Amino acid sequence: MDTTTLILATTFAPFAGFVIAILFLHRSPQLAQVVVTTSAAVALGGAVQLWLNGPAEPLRYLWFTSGAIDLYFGFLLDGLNLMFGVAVALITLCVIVYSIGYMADDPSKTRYFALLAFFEWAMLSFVYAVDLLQSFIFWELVGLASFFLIGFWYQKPSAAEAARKAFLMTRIGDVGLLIGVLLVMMTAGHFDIPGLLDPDVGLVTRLAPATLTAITLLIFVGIVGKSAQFPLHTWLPDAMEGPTPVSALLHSATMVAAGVFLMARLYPLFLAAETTRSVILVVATITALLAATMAMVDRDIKKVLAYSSISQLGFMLMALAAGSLFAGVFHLITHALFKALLFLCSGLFIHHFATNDLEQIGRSGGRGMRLTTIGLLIGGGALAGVPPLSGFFSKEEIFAALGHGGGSAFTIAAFAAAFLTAYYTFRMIFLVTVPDRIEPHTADDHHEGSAEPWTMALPVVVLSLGAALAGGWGDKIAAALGVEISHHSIGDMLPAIGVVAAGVVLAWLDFGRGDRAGFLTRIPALQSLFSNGWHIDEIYRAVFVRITGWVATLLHGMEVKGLDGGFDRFGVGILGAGSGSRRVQSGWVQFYGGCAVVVVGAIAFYVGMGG
Amino acid sequence: MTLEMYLLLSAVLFSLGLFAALSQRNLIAVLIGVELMMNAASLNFMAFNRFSVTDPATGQVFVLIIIGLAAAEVAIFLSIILNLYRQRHTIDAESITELRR
Amino acid sequence: MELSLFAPELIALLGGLVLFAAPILGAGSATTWRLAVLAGSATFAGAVWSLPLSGEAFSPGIYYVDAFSQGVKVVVSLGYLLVVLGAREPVTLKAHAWSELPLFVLLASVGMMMMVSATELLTLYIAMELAAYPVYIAIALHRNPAIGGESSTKYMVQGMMASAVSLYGMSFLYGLAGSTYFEAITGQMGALSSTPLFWFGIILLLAGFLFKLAALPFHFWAPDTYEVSPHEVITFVASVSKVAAIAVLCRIMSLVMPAGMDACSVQNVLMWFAVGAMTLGNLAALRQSDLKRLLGYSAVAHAGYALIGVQAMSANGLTSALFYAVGYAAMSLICFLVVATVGRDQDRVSVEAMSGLWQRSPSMALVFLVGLLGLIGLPPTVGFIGKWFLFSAAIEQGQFVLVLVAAINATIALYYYLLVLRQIYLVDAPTDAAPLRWTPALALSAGVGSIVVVAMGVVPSPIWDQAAAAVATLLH
Amino acid sequence: MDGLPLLTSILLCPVIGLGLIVLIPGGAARAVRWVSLLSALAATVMSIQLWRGYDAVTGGLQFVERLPWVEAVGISYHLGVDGFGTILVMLNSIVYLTGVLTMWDLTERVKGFFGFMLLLVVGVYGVFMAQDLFFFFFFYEVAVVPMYPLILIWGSGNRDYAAMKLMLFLLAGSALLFPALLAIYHSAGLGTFDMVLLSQHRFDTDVQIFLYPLIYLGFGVLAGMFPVHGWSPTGHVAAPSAVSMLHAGVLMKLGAFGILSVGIRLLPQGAAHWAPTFTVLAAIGIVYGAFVAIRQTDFKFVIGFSSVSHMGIVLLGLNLAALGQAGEDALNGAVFQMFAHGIMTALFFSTVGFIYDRAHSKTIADFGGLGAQMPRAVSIFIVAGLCGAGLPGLASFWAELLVFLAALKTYPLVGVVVIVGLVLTAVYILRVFRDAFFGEANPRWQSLVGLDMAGWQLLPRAILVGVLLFFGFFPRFLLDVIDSTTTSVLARFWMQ
Repeated sequence: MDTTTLILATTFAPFAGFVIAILFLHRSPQLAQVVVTTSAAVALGGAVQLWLNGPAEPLRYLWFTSGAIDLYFGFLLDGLNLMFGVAVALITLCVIVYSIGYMADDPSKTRYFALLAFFEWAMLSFVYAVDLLQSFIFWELVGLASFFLIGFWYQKPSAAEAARKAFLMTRIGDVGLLIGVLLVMMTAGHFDIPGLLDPDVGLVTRLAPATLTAITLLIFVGIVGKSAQFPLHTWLPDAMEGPTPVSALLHSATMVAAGVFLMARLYPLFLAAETTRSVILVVATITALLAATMAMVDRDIKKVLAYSSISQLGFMLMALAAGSLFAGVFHLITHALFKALLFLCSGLFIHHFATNDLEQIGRSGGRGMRLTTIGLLIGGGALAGVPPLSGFFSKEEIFAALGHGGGSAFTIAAFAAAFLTAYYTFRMIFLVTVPDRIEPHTADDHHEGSAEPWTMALPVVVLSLGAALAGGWGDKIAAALGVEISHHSIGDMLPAIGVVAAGVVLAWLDFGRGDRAGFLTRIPALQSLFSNGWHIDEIYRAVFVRITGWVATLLHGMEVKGLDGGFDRFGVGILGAGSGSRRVQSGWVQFYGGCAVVVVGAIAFYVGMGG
Repeated sequence: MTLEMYLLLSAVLFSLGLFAALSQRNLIAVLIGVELMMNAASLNFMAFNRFSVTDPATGQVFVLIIIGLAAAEVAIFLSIILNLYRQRHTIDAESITELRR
Repeated sequence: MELSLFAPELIALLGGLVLFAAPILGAGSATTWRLAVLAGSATFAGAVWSLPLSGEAFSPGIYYVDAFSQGVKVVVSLGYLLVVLGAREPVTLKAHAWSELPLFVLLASVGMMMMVSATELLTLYIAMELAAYPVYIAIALHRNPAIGGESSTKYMVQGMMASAVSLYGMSFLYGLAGSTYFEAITGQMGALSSTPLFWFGIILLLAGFLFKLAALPFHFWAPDTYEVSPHEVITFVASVSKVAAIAVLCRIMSLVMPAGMDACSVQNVLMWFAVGAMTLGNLAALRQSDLKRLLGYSAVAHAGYALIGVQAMSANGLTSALFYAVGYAAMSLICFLVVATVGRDQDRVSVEAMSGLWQRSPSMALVFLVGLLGLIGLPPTVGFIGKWFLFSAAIEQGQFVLVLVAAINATIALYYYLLVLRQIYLVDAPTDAAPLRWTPALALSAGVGSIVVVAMGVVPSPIWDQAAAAVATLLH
Repeated sequence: MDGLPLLTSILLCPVIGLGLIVLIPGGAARAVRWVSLLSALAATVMSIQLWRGYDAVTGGLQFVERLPWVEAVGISYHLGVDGFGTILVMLNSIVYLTGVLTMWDLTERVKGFFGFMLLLVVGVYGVFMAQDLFFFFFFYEVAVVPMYPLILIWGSGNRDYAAMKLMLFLLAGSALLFPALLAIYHSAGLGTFDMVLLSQHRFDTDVQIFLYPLIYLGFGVLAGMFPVHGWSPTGHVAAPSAVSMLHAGVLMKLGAFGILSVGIRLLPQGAAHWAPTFTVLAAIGIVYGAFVAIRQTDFKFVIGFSSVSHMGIVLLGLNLAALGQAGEDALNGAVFQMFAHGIMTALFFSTVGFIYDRAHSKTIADFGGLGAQMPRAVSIFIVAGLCGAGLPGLASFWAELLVFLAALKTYPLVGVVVIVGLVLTAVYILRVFRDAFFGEANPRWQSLVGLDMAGWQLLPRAILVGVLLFFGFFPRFLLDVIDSTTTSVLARFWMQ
């Protein structure tokens, strides 16, 4: 098959799946599952085949022309896109298969699978986009899918609220991104990504540094929203209201990584904008640390994972900001695999035990679910950075990158964050696997049959393999990105190993034995600060939400009392003038005649006098 | 007497008639006032006819017709007042103000 | 003397004789009515027949017969016919006067026809009074003399004053020009226009016609008289006599237009009268609950609109004024026909009486709707295009602000017209309300009127061209 | 149909429909509906033919018909469409057709309703086609008038107030237009109202500067321009669904179209002179409308104020076009937005009307979890809402994009402000979603479970959704037609 057919099949198979499912298969959810799974499999096949075929010339189709704008719809097929495309397609297929088990009892399965297919279409189209505006469009559609999937159980008020919050906060970022994209159009006159990145005629050579800084900063605003970076990160923990497979797919592995991907996609621009990169570095570092602290104290397994996603995305951006494309993308890929794995595992727990609480899962006998526990260990190990799992290698690259281009303060911060990561990850693992006591799982449980049906087990196995082995793919990724990498000696790796070990040991001391209380319980101020998410949400509610509310109330009052009331009063005034003028009509005939004759006479006299 | 004097006289007559028509409460008096106004016009016609117009007949004919029409007018007006008086028992202009506003 | 030139008036006068004789000879009101319709038709036919004629009916300079005068006569005679068609049973009239009504209205029509042909002061004066007296009497024939008497008294007092003022003005024109012939006055315009006293006379002369038009400052009679008058008489006053008044105003304007800039003071005066009439009429109508009185105020406002065309002192201006007057007559006519039918046995017709008219008679509601749309000035009626022409003429003279004021006025007016429409279409009819039926004659009359209102709005050019030709003859 | 020119034929569809409806006895509601539907179908088919027949490569005025009307004063029956007219005629046909279908279940005074509705449609078609100032204004008024009875008789709630307010505002706007249009005629001194001829005339600069604001304000009232938008939300709320559809869908476009084809086309310099002022007003309107919408408690008020906000985008685009730096994008965007917003609000009101018919409430707080009870109606509303929020894939995205781009190019600050306004749009739309459709199902509406949209009731909404999606994904089909005219309109600015 030629490239065109392949890419069209890859992106539009999910779209077809979506359309068929949403329009025709409402009554037959089983069929919808089959259709969507098939379409995802086709997409994966296409993506892999494209990856195997290697980079190809971009494809472009004219979408429309307006004034100076020529907008193309098309596909950019270089190493980065092809690689990430495979990752997206793979994880999506895993999640869809997993969902067959996970959502088996849901009455709205068709809608669920249709939305997953919609998401995959949008995400793949975003990944392969050749045109910056096209990227933006699918970036938005991905967000739309996220909105609907977070709010999938829309009858839960918390889910509805979480969906709204996610949409709004990412929208704030999108505004920045949109302005950035339009600025690109204004300065470059086109949206073509290869053209924008071209070293000879691209933006870097054409723009003044200040403009470039402005553009990259605005794009970064979009990334902050999408990738849940400080200060727009608070939507992501709430987004865990969605079904767990959705969290695995959208809110850890792929969609939230879109921001990082976008930065990697436009990397030459960011590389040239020093100021932007320092801003990003600061923000990402804050995010990595901040989110890690929150993950330390939360009891909800999904929230812990969500905070860790935020933190890890911060890691990736740190790497990119420090100047290493490879480190960022490497971590992007490994993170996608192990975080999806972790979520799927947590989903199995949640599905079986019907609770999100870490301690509850442990006490109910979480470790009894063998496969899941192994998956949790592999994923958690990778997240914590335990060698030789994938996360270790990608994080090592990040430390190296920061050492190169970040400055010592950031390196130290990164190590601190890595330490915290290890700590909270193993807190989670220990709470689940070595609980303080086991309360036998009562039989009144809602589930019959296997705790780990094959549809849910298979994806866990696949992703476990990936999470375990991806550490060795560094060379391939580097090759795909076309960058040189240097291999690190064991000596270089020692600090990282040390930090992880320290984290694991501390976690064992706190949670592997005794009363399972973290050291933070002894510092109540911090404990409460962390568990309240540094009060950031409250601050938003107190400031932005309230200000918007005030302004809205003020303007509403102005509309009702001022404008509308003003016009009404004006009308009433005229009516009053009407009543007044009727008084002239006194009914007294001599007054009538007098007025008339005197007026005419006076005027005639005035005119007659030559006036 | 010059033309100006006649014109002045007629103006005075007109004003008096107008004043009567506006100030007298009795509708008959109002009618008389209006007749005075018309007479002022007649006086003008005659004066102009006498002093400044070559054709001697027009003004006089006009005045004669005015007199005739004024008589008709009086007849009509009186009958209307009579009609009113029968019902209202008043011909006081200031009290006939049921139709107003 | 060419008698054929006098044909429409003559036919009408003969008809008048017949109508005068018929009741005496024992004809009932039904017979008289038929005769009146016959007379109206004959007059109308005569007027149409005489349309292409031109010449002077009597001794030179007194009585012009031309496109202008004959055109207006066609309208007046048609108006008379339509009014009489709707006056089969004028219940608000004293019963004994049923058979006299057509006579009075016919005589007034003759007066109006003569008014537009008159080109000499005395003729004009006589015609004016001929048009006035029968109406004075007809109004006084109201079946309820307590209020009918008041209404007619007020009308007549002001009418007399206005005609006296006009007469006084005429005396000066005569004196200054040395002649009562318009021709002579126009001929000496060069000298006259620099004489202030001449303008004094002209403005006084206007009074009588401003009275007929119910324009400021002689508008006071309109609400009072409209409110309580026999429906049929006021239908006539509200429609036909406006056309005649506007036509005479046009004639007078054509008289002074050669003076050019010197005529500006007259123009100014009329402009202010127009503004005053529109504003006062519309404002006062806003809070009116008596429908006929409301239409009276609305008539004042429309007099103001029509004056815009007159005061523009241009061919287009006079044409648009004539055009609008004809259109206004038609819309006013159909409104009053409906009002008269709905309030058939009521002395006063309140807005409330129109409640649920669409239930009682959808077609009557539709006719009224057409009439109101015309009065509001909305397409596809003549009210819209008529205003367009009027305003266009004023803009042509650079009177932007005047047009703005007029247009804003039209918006204010919208309020009270819409309230009437609301009453018709939204409020339910009282349960005991009898359904309304068209008599064939009434239907014919309202139908013709509605068609005129819409047709002039959609296909204005025939009437416009006719009016333009008329004004062209007026201005030579 | 051969022999009859296309534009007149389109115009005649509702006219003939109206004539037949007047003749049908009042009781025969079925016949009235079918006549309306058939006339709408015929008009739609012909409009599509028009759209396909319009040669976007040549551009300019096509399908021209010209008959002298009142020759003495230079009025002629002159119809013709440029690219803008073509798509707006299409828009009107779509809204007309879906409007008739939406009101299919009406039982109260059916004859009158469809009669007035068709009259309104005649007026709207006429405005989009007229190339003569007189007929432009004539049809403009024809379109406005039926709103009064339609709201008054078939409306709900505060309809007396709403209908009167609407009429007074709109005719006050006309009061400004009346002298201004006539002044255009007279100051050109060509003795013709023909807009094509007038557009070739170069008006004196002072005249343009004097007249343009009157034109802008006069038409702006109908376009829901801040601060004279008050009639529009009130009117929406009180009006029956199809009337709201026509009102927001096409009637408000008449205002913008008037500014465009009278203001900008005839008085380009005046437009350019005033554009900075009006740009700011339009931007305020966008943000203001969105803010006020946040605080509304009634579905229709939310949509009403969203219309103020969205029409602000149209007005912004028109003004930016007059400024020239990014004229083509701005004008393309503005006209695109007219179309997109028309379809979108039609969808909104059609759906809200449906919910109202079933639940007899349009207070947001009354609902909650309606998604479970009326999934189809709610889904369709959500599509419209997302379109309002400017989501890509739906038509208005392109419009907003183009206008925003132009705004950024011309006045960066204004651009940023209006783009930030997008967040506010999301705030109020999402609030409706959350409060009314999501959350726990309100047992009060359990009775509605079986009453969701079904069968043919889906038809009008499906058409509208389809149109939104089609042009959301294939904006070319509109933009090419629009763009063909944009260039020539903008050439007016260069010419002088």
